[in-house]
Parts: sequence; structure tokens; C-alpha cells
Amino acid sequence: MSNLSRRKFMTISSATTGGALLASLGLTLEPTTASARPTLKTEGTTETTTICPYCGVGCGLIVSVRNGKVVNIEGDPDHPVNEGSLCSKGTALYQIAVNDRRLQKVRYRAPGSDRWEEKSWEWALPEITKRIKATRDATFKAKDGDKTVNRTEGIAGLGGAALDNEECYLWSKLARSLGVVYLEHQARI
Amino acid sequence: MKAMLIDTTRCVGCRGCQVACKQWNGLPAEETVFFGGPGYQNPRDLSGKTWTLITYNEAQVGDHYDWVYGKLQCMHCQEPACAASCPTSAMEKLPEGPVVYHPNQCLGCRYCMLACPFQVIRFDWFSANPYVSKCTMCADRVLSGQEPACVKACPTDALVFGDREVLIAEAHHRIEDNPRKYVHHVFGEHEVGGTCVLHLSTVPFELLGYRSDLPEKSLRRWTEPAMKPIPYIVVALSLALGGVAWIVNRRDKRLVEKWTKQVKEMQ
Amino acid sequence: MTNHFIDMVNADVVMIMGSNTAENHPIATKWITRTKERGALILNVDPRFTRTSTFADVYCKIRSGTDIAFVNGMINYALQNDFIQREYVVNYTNAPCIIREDFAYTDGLFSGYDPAKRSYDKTTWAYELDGAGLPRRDETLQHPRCVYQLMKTFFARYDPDTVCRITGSPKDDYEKICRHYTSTWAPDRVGTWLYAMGTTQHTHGTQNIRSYSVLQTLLGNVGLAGGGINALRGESNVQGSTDMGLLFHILTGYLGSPTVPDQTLADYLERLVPKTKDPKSANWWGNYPKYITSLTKAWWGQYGTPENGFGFDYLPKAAGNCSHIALFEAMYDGKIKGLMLFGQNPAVGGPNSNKERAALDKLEWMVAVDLFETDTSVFWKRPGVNPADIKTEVFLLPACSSVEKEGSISSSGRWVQWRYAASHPIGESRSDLWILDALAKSLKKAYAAGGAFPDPIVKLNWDYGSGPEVDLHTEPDAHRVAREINGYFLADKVVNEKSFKKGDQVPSFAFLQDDGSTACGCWIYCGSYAGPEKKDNKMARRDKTDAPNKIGLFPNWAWCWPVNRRIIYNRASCDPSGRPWDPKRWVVRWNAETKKWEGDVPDGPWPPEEKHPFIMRPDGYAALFAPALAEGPFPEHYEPLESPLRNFMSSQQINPAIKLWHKDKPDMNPVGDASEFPIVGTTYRVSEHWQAGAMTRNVPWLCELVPDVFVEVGPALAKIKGIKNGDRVIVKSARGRMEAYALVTNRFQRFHCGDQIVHQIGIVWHFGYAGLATGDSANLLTAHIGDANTMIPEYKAFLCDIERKEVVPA
Amino acid sequence: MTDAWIKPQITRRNVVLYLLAALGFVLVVIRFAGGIGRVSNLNDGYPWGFWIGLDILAGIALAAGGFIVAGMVHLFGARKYHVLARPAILTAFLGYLLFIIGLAIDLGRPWMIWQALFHWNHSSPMFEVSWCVTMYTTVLLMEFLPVVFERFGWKHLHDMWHNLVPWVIIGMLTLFTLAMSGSVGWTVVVFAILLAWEVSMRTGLMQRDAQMPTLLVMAGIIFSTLHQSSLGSLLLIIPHKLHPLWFTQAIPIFFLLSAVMIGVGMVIFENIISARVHDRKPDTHLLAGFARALPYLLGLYLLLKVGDIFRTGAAEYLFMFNSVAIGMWLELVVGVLIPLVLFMTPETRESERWLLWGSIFVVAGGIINRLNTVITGVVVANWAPYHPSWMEVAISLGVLSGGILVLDFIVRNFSVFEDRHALAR
Repeated sequence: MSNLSRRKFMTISSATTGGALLASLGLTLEPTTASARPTLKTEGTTETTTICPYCGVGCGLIVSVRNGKVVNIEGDPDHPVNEGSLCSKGTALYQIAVNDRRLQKVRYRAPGSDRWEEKSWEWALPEITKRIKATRDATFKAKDGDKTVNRTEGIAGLGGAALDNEECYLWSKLARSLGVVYLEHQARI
Repeated sequence: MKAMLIDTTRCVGCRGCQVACKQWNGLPAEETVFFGGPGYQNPRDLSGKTWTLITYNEAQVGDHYDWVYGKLQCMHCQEPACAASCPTSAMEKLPEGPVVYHPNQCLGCRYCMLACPFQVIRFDWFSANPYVSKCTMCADRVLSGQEPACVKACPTDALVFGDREVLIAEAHHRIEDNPRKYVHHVFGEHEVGGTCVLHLSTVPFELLGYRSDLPEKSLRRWTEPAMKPIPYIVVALSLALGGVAWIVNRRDKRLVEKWTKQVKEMQ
Repeated sequence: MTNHFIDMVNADVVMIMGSNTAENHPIATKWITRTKERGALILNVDPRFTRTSTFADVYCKIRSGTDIAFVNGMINYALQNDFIQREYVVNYTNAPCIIREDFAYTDGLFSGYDPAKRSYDKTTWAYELDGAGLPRRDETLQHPRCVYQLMKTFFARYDPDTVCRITGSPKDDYEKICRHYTSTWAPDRVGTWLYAMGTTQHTHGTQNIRSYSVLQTLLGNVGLAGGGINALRGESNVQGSTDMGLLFHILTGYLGSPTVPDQTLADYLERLVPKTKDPKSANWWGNYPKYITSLTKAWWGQYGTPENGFGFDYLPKAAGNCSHIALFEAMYDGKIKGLMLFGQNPAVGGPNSNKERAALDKLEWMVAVDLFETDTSVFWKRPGVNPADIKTEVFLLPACSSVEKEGSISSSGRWVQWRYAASHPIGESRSDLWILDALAKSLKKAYAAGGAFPDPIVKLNWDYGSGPEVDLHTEPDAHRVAREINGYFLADKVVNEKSFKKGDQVPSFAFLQDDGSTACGCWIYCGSYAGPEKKDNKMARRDKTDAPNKIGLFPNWAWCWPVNRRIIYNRASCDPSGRPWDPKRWVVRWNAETKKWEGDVPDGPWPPEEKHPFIMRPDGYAALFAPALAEGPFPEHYEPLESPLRNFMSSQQINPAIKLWHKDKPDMNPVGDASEFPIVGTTYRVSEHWQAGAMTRNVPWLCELVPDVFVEVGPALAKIKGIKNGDRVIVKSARGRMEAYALVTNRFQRFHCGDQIVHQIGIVWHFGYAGLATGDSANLLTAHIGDANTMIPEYKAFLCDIERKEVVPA
Repeated sequence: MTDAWIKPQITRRNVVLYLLAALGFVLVVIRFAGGIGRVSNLNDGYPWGFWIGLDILAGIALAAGGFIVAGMVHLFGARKYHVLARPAILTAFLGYLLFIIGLAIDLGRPWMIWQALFHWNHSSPMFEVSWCVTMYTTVLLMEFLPVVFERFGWKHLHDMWHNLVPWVIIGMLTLFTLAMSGSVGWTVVVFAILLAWEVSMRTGLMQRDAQMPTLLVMAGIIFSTLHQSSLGSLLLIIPHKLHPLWFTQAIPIFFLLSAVMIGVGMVIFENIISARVHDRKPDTHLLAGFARALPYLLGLYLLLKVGDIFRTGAAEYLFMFNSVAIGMWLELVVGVLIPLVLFMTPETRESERWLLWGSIFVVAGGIINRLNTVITGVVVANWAPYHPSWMEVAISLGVLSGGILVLDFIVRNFSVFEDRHALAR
């Protein structure tokens, strides 16, 4: 009787059971060992700290980036206010950094049009500058009766509670230099 | 053995854990609709994309209506019924605590779903290559010494991660400290042989959607008596049947000899 | 906030009123639950039982718009039972000051009211001065006209029965709240007050806060660890954006913005600089000239000369109120042609959305800078309008997210924290810094060729390292901007015996000069970037060693304005001799040997006896009697503009000092009355969405949690209207209608106000027609009506009606 | 001498089978394209349903006839029933092939079933079932091969089969014991016993059955006993879901016992039906022998089952008016009581009509029992109860019809029933 090695036997029996079993592939007959240790998603990423852009508590987060792409954002355990914990918005910050609904190009809507046109920055900035200057020049009021007022009544500015301090400062500086008096933002509402 | 203590009395329902689980495990969001659940609960149930879910339960506590939150997820049993039942060991209990799933070994037989006492395993019912899915206690984080993503996200320490014995002691300590506040039972300490996810609550556990009528013996113990004797049966039957065959064949042989003798005499 | 988030762990009693902390500042619950574990009591007052109420020890319901009645009753409870920290009140507040004889209060009005102008002549609201011009004080608090006695008689009208009749709160819950909270009068017990928009968004929002501060001052809780009056602000940098003067009435650092009468710097200073004759009053605002001059020098550099008030003349002078409501009314009238939007979404967030969206139609052009296509940026294709009719040009510029740019933001606890860019802006999105820099440079070039009054633009000091030309790929240097905000010397100078060279950074605002030798973008941020190198950027510090008092100040983590003082008015945490009221939780204490204060940065270096602790107040005292406010020195209860009930306290139905927009701008500004709209409506947030929703209704994970707009309805009202849980309902107010799902819940019970039943519903306001998750905006219902002092709209209380969808004809 | 093949044609009588098979096939394509949910009401609360109940639990029990008849004829020496052996083996073999197809439809990823060979989980009843069924199907194939060799006249193959099969069996049983126990000790013991039997037979010490290698039949009985019982122990893991009327530690024994009953019933049923279809005279006198054994089996089962219900204190549920109680009464009355009474008297045991009706009751009762243990008896808290969708039933019927058509084809083309003269030799 030929000494049936287990391997050969397996191929015979598996082949002959009506095809329910595939031909055996690389065989390891030992019972399963724990599969290889799962690697951490944030293995080999560069980490930077940031502060959550949502409410005013100011929780700390760590952003893990691998070759330029955000792969994970979670709480910063060293931050004294949140000690690594985050609410539902904070933990969802990843879907702000990685979200195909994010605006990626300048858009322009012509008067009366019903859709956006994609434009370039080179086109948009001069156009915006032209309009700001035209409206300022048209609605600038140097005198109110005998009082000098130097204000632009035709331009209003809204916004900035989610901007950085430096950005808010520059907008405050630029707006006042343009004479804007209707300067408001979310703190009012 | 690592474990999680969920003190539902500290939970404020911010659902940071529910999103942190999706963030770390890369689970997509679900298409949901407001369904007037008792509170703001959404989605309705665990699924392939939602491995943990906060339930909002409105209950009369003392003199006013209160919101009580439950956290549905895999309980990571000490002796998991899913691992015991899986024909290809696709579900595996790691010594560190988490019960993990190896999708490439899964046949999709769903026996684990039937066996699971906490009804948490979910299946891709509408996929041509379906897998099951459940919380893995962020095994990759736990194995590298970190805490699961949901525990880290919890602001009020409603979720705490650590050694199982330490957490059980802490849970009982909390019950003794304010007996009026807690139901005097640590859910998961003994259920189906004990689990690595322990719950404390101020309202009866059924109200949070947990089953409180589960046997204390782990479900694996129920199938063991049927599986243990297999080698003995094989041996016993091979001996017995061999013996029978021997006897029967000898009787037939003698019968045939007698019969052929008769035929020879008749000729 | 006067204190900060971690400090809540030191409180013995935490009052959460006007804020739903667990839902809108969830991580604050970390510290609140920790102090609860230490045995502290958590009190929560809210129209409905919220996620915050789940961990409160005592929850008491309150009808929206009746905060003042509720808290005045608590003040009365404290005064009647003498639960006040007497030594604190006598030494640190103006309780002993004697008020003029002609000051009076009758039937809801104080003396000096002009019904035509709906404002007060406040001359009678003043101290009686002695010979030396100082207020006469009766330290025994017996004098009939001292503030303390005036308060006793004024607040006596708010007895518990009257209060519960107004607020609809159950009497026993109310008494529990009074008892627990006023227990913090003892020197060794302290209570903190957390509030937010629930308090401010009323026609009497400022007086709501006034009632909290009167009570906190009487109980001696201001300036202590675990105390203070803490506004939990909604946006990550609304503190910073307010600090940087993005409101019509202020410049950076809360300096007043010039008005028409301020023709010269001298007129401006004359109007604004407070004076005091009391040597013991620090009157810190006396340094006003240094700060305004440093600001204008920072903006116009060498062009700011003594002749033009160091650049003051370049500043615009506004006339009257230009706040959000006034802005949109002007836009609606066609006066405003162009709108610059930096990450704001007023089409959903502003009150009376129908009118504000109609106002947007009148614009000639709009520039919107945002991460997503916001509802406001597509107002021209909103439901119910034909784009062809709207002639506005719209530029929608892609802004990058917070993880793609570097800079600092200020948390609600005044912590200014630095953020780093984790990755480059995606696609062609740019940081707002880059966009503003590019706009400024191109405007300066355009105005170099002439235009209306070009000087302020052409001469604007603008160089942030990105070169003269607009270049897509060079980012301006946020550090240079931060150093300008901190301030630098324009000339070699010796100040306070220290010598500085031209270009040195100013170490703190005590060194700022009013002679034009220093420039400082925002005086309260002076000291945040005190050196030329990146290592001098204190906002980026991550050292977690706590101060010696071990109360969680973390003085070396990031930087806190002003001068890294973590708890404001912390001198008041000590008795007049400099010993902390509560040695277990001292904030600052006077070390007699070293002649120095220890612990937190003190409110000024002076020894204890030399200065009164409230250094920002002209008289140095905490103002129990506060004449600066529009509708009265004491908080008086008035009903919201639209209320189902008559005002039980006086014949003044509504706040007498508010501007009635529906009178002079009646178009699209109707006011509903209880006959047609019997139900009280309020609006609020859920923790899964944020403000007008652009940053959360485009995030799939969050849309999954709260996919649709919904209304919370109590069981009684639901039965009357036949509404079941999950039904579609229509909510109508005088101004608009919206559709939503109904969540029928026991957590929103009706109110028994005397013999009348008042039903209330609440609507989540994040939703709008743009984004992944869409829905009708709650602000279609709210009104253009604002607070008497701040003009913040009254979102929290209006009248409406609710019907099941089938019942309402299409 | 290979006779001409009789091609299967669609006749008036079997056109329904073809239609059902076609419908089933279409639905199976939809199932594999769109996922199980597309064709079934199975859900996360009720992952197992009609297919498990009918194709797997009931299907295997119906095919138990194979090992019973083969065992009796070739091992226990009941030569009298020899003529029933081949059909029983054929029916069992086709039954197991149908089982495998049914399992493939129910499994989410059937192409991964080979994983069960390499990832051994000793505590899983499903693991044991998968190995047992795989090996027993091989045994049935080997038991059926002589019919094929005979058909093609491959005499040499027949001899080689006769010679080789015992070694294959030894290998299979040894590997099986190793996989199931994981203990080398028991594996060696089993190997030794089997080797001993084979050697003793080869050396003539022990007589050999001319027709069928003894070890092959032995393996058939061993594997069948194991998996007919372990199909029951599958349910041991859900004490919290299976209703106390069915849940008992003794489920494996009940499953084995009822499998034997159903197997016998099926042999009778199959014999009569195929006789009528192939217009042959059914071997009623042989079937009567089986029918005489049935009452004892049914009586024993009834005694044990009712006794167990009272032992576990589940008796009170019998007297409540709900689907569970109705299910149990149906199962006992139809499957046990009626056939018990029917087969008590010799007249009924002899008459073809009563034999057919008796077997139908036994088989029907068996099917009801298996469906009860998976559908009616399984109750999951706060999940809407599960009802099979028509597509699930249609697929099962489709597979069954396909099986019957194949059976018909084989019976017509292979000498399944004409081996009387072989006996004479």
C-alpha cells in the first residue's frame, strides 16, 4: 500500500467531494495562531498639535499626517483642558480635513445666473479689488454736516469668529482703513 | 486581561465615543432619518458601519423624568460564544482582552450572530462578498498599549479602560459609595461567564436595552459536553462495529459453508 | 469668562443657567463631573430637561425670558437671610455708597425716563459726592439711601411666590436652588455661574447677566477660584475675534470706536477716559491714551503724527447703531452695496431669515470666504426665488481648514493657544490670512493711483513677509502679525527704568506709551509674543507645571490675556490685608516678607491696601449699583417683546429702553401677539451640530447623528394638537413658517404661571437649504429685535404656533 | 457493454420539477449577485432561518437512510434488505449533495469553506459538522462508486476501489480524530484499531463482506452518528434564544434518534414513490421489516422527549395557546403519534398505501421538528419575529426539484435497482 502522505490524501479527498472544496492552497495544518499583530494606523506619521475649530472650550488635538495627507485626528492627551477627550464634533474634525464637499476652487456667480462658474485666483482678486474700490469711492462720506466722518457706508463686513487672531486682526485693520463702519460678526448674534 | 467600565450615570450623551469609533476604524457614516427615538438617538441600531451606539432612554427617576444613556457595543466576553462557535476561528479572543475578527477566514455562516448573547454582531446582508462586523475594542490600539478610541474621547470618564479586576473592584467601590445612585449589580461581571465590558447603571439594565436574563455559565460550557466525547465515540464505535462485523461475517461464512455442503450432498 | 474651564473643578456649587453645557461645551462637563465627585452640587435651570440636567443634582424649569425674575428672587433670598459675605461686600463693592436723593424707582421705571426717546437721562443715577469729590459711604450699610438698603427694598418685590408665578418654576425646586446657591456666601464656600446664549439672547440680555453679577458679588464669589461669572462662548475664536475689534462699536482691545463727535483724538479721549479722585482706585482705563495711540501707530506707522492724532483721523466715525440688525435693515433699504463674509452664514444664523435673505437680494456684490458652499453664498438659488431676479455678483473664495494653517486662537477662558499647519491647504483653497494679505496689497496698489480719501489705505503699514506682489504660493508670516499684535518700540526709549531699542518687542502693556514711541495691535495681547524669536511665542507654550496654589491655573500652558492672568479680579480673593478668604483654594496671596504677591498674576502689583480690587472700574468697586447700562442700575424684570403673559411686576410690559425696529422699519418686521400665536418658542443647539451648520451639516458622521431639524414638544401640548412622536409639523410665527419633525418628550413640561398655563416648544436652529443635511431654518420665525445695550437678537423667546403637517393647508 | 444513455426529457409529469428548478436557479443568481438580504427575510436578529431549517437540519436527517440501510445490510448482516442498499445510498448521496448546495446558498462566502480544514476550532459544533459532512459525503461517494464502475464496466477500477478504500477510510478517520480532539493520543488509538481490523480482514482472520469494505460502512455509521447528533448540539449554544420546549442538554440525542426515524421513514417513502414513478413493484415485504422497527423507535423517542419536557419543567408551555405550543404538538402528533399508531398492526405494515402514508407522516414530522428548532422555537428579545420569504422557500424547492431530476436520471441510467441478480451470484 502506498504510504499515503497526508497532503496527497487531502488532495484526493478534497477533489473527490463534488468540487465543494477548492484545491488546497499552501497548507499549514497547525491550528491557527493569532494573526500577525495588527499595525497601528498612525504608524510612521508626523504629528502636529492643533486646537479644535468648533466651540470655545479650546480642546487640544493631534493631527497625524503621512506624506502630506491627514490620516488621523484625535484628542491631545497632554492638553490640560480636555486631556485627550473630545465631543462628537471634535472627533469628526477628520471629515473637515478630508471631505470632498470642501471648496477647492474659486467660484463666481454672474448677475441673474443660476449656477457657479469656476474661476482662478488671478481672475478673482483684481475683480474683487475693483468692486471694493468702486463701491468705496461711490459711497465714501468725508463730511457729515460740518463734522469729518471719513466712513464708507456702502460696504459691510461680517465674520471671523472661526478665524485665527492674526486673521481677525488683519481684517479689523484693513476694514477700518477702508472706512467700513458696518463691521460685525457672530459675537453679536 | 484589559476591560472597559461604562458608568452610564456619568454619561452625558455627547456621543464623542460614537464618532471616535468611526474616526479610528474608518467607518463610513450611515444614511439616517429622524425617527423620533426616545431622544436624539441615531442611527436606530448597530450595523456594519456603526460598531457602538449610544441609546437615549427616557425614564422616571425619582420625582422627574430623566435621560439615561446606554452604550451598545461588543461586550468582549471572557469565553466568547462567537469564538467558541466559529468553524474557522475567524472570531478569536486575544489574551489581552479584545475579541477580534479575521475577515479572510470567515465563511459568512452567521453562527456567531446566532450565538452572541448580546445580539451585537452585524452582517452585510446586501453584499455579494459579505462579512460580519462588530466592535474590536480597537485591538490595534490596545495591543500597542493605548486605550480604545471611544474611551479616550469620553470627557466625563463614563468610559474607563484598565485591568478587569481593578475595574470590577472600582465598580463595586462606586456602588458602595453611593448605594442610592446605582443598581447594585455590575453588568458583565458574571453574565455568560463574565465579559470585558462592564456596565453600571442607575436604572434597571433592561431599560438600557441590555438582557438581564442571561445564564451565568458561559455559552461555550453548554456545547462542551457535546464536543468532548467525540474521540471516545469514534474509538467506541470503531471497536463495537468492528466486533459486530466480525461476528456477523463469521456467522454468514459458516452459513454459506453449511449451505454449499447441503448443495454438494444433494448432487 | 472671568475664570476658565479647568477652574470649575474648584467650585462647591456650580450654577448652570442660560447654558446647556453638556451639549454645547461637552468637555466642560469633564471638570463639572470631577467637582461633583468631590461633593460639589450642580444646579441647572433651563426651560427643558437637557443632557446637562442629567448630571445636575437639582434641576428647575423656567419659562424662557424670565431669568431676571428668577435671579432677583435669589438676590432677595440672600438679602432677606443676610447670606452675604459682608466684609467682601463692604470693602469691595459700592454697596456702602450713598445714592443721590433724586434717584427713584416707580412701577418698572427708574428716574429720568423719556418715553419719546425710549431712553434715560442718567444724571440722577449717581453717587452723592462728599467735599473731595469722592462718593459718601456708610460702611455700616444702614443709611436709607446707601446702595445696600436701596437693593433691599428694590429686590423685596421678588418674593418666591411672585417669582414662581412669573417663571412657572415649581416652588420647592426654586427654593432648593436659592438655598443651595446662596450657601456660597461663606468665605470658605464658592459658587461658579456658567451661562451662554440662553442668558444673552433676550431684549434684556445684558440685565440678565447683571442679575448674575449682583448675586455673585453679594456672595463674594467674583475673583475666587471656582467662582466668577463665566460666559461659555460658542465659537473657537469668538473671544479672539471680539478682542480684535470685529464689532462696529469697538476697536481692538475693547477701545471704543470713534463716533461723529470725536473729531479729534482729544475729543475721543475726553469722552472715553474715566476719571477718579480716589487715589486707591487703580482705574486702569486711565491708560486709554497709551493704547489708542499705540494702536493707530501700529496701523499707520510713521504717518501717525501728533498732528493727525497719531493716525486717529484716519479712523472712520460711525453714526448711531451699526450692529447686525441695523446692518441688515440698511442692506434691505439698499444702502449697503457690497458684503464681505469671512466664515459667517447669516442666512441661517441671523434673526428674521426671510427679511435678511431678502436684504441679500439687494446687494450689488458679495464676497464669501468659507470652507463649504454655505447657505448664505447661494441665497440666490434658495427655495422660492428665481435666480434671474437677483442681480448680485457672488465671489465664493475657498478657505482652508484650521489644520492647514498656522496661527493662534483664544478660547472662551481667554487662553490664547497656537496652532500649527498639519498639511498644505487642499486644492486651491487658501488661508484667510493669505486672502486678506492679497486683498490689502491689491487695494493699496489700486488706491496708489488715487480714489476717495486714499491716505488711510495707501499709508497703511502692511508688510507681513509675502513680498509686494500677490503670489499664490507665498503665505504671509503669522508670526510677524502676532508680533505686531504684541507691539514693538518705534524708537529707543527708557520706560519704568528699563531701556528699549527701536524694534524691541514690548514686554507688557504697562510699557506702552501715548507719545507715539510704541506700536501695539491689541493692548490686551501685549506680552503674548515678547521677543523676536519663535521661542518667545508664549502662546505656543506646552509646560504643564501648575502654579504653587495647585488650583489648575497652568500658568505656563499657552498664554492668557491680560498679562497671563488666569482669574480676573483675583485681588478680590483676599481680604483687604491680602490673606485669601479661603486658604485651601487661594488664587493670590500677599507675602509680607518679600513684599510680593504669590500664585496667579495679580490684578496690578500694588500691595493689598493700596488699591481696590476691581481695577477696571473707575471707582475700583464692584458695581452692585451700575449706572452705565441703558435700562437701569438694577436689573428689573420685563417680559420679552412677544410674550403670552402680562408683566406681573409692573405696568412696563417690555424693556422700556430697547429700539423698536418694527416701529421705524415696519416692512417684514411684524410682531405676533398671544391671541394668534399662543405658544412660547425658543431656539437652541444640539452638540452634534454647530452654529449655522456649514461646518457640521457637510460632515457625514455628524449628519448621521442628527440628520433633520426637529421641534421638541411637551406631552400636554402634543395631546392638544394631536401630534405624535416623529410626526411632521409646521411651526408658524408672525414672520414666517417652517417645517420640522416633532420629538414629543416628557423633558419639556408646560408651565403653570399663576392661574394660566403656558406651553413652550424648542427648535434646533442649525439647519438651512444648503449642505449634506438640509432643513428649514428656525430663524424664519425669530424677530429683528435686540437687547437695549448690545442689540443681540431675542432668539430665546418669541410667540409661535404649531400644527401637525396634514392639518395645515399647503 | 455500455447501454445507450437515456436522455432526460421534459414530460407532463416532471415539467413542474423543471420549472421549480429553473425558478430556483434564477433566484440563486439574484442571491449571489445582490446578497442574501435580497431574497430572504433573514436579519441581524434572526441570522438563521428556513434554509438552515429545511436544507441543512431536515435535509441531513432525510438522508440518514443511507447509513442505516448500508449498516444493516453490510455490517449487521441483514442481507435480506440488500436490494434496498443501493437506492438508500444513492438517495443519501444525492441528499448530501443537495445539503452542500443548500449550505453554499446560505453561507455568505461559500468559496471560503476550505478554511474549515485549516483553522481547527475544537469547541465549535459547526466545525465538527463541516468535517463530518465533508467526510461522510466522500464515504457515500465511495459507497456509490461500484454502481458507476458497473455501469461503465470498469472491472479493474472496481477491484482497485475494493482494495484502496479501507486505507482511505483509515486516513480519514485518523485525521478526523486529530482535528476533533487535537490529541495525538486518541488519534493513534483510532489508527491502531482501524489498522487492526483491516489487517485482520486481509489476513483472513476476519471474514470480509464480498460486496462492501467493512471499514467503509463502519466509517459511514461513525460519521453519521457524530454529525446527526452534532447538528443538534449546534443549538446548545443558544439557551437564551431557543424555547425551553426544545432546548435541553439532550438535543444531540434527540436529533440522532429522530434522524434514524426520519431516515427509515424516507427509505420507505423513497422506495414506494420511485417504484410508482419507474413502474416497479415496491418491496413492501422488505419495507414491512423496517415498518416493524419504527414503532419501537417512535415509542422510545416519544417517551424520552415527553419525559425530558417534564424533567426540564417546560411542560406548562405545552398548554399555552401560541405558535410555540402548536409547533410542538404538531411535531409530536404528526411525526410520532400517528405513525406509531399506524405501524402498530401488521396489516398496515404490509399495505403499500399505509406504508406510504406512515412514512409521509414520519418524514413530515421530522421536517416540522427541524423547522421548529430553528424558526418557531427561536425567540429574540425586541426583534420582530422572522417569517421566511417566498423566495427562500422557492430556492429550497428549486434545489430539491433539481435533486429529484438528477436522481431520476441516475436511476434510469445506472443499475440502482436491478442488482437482484448480483445477489444471486
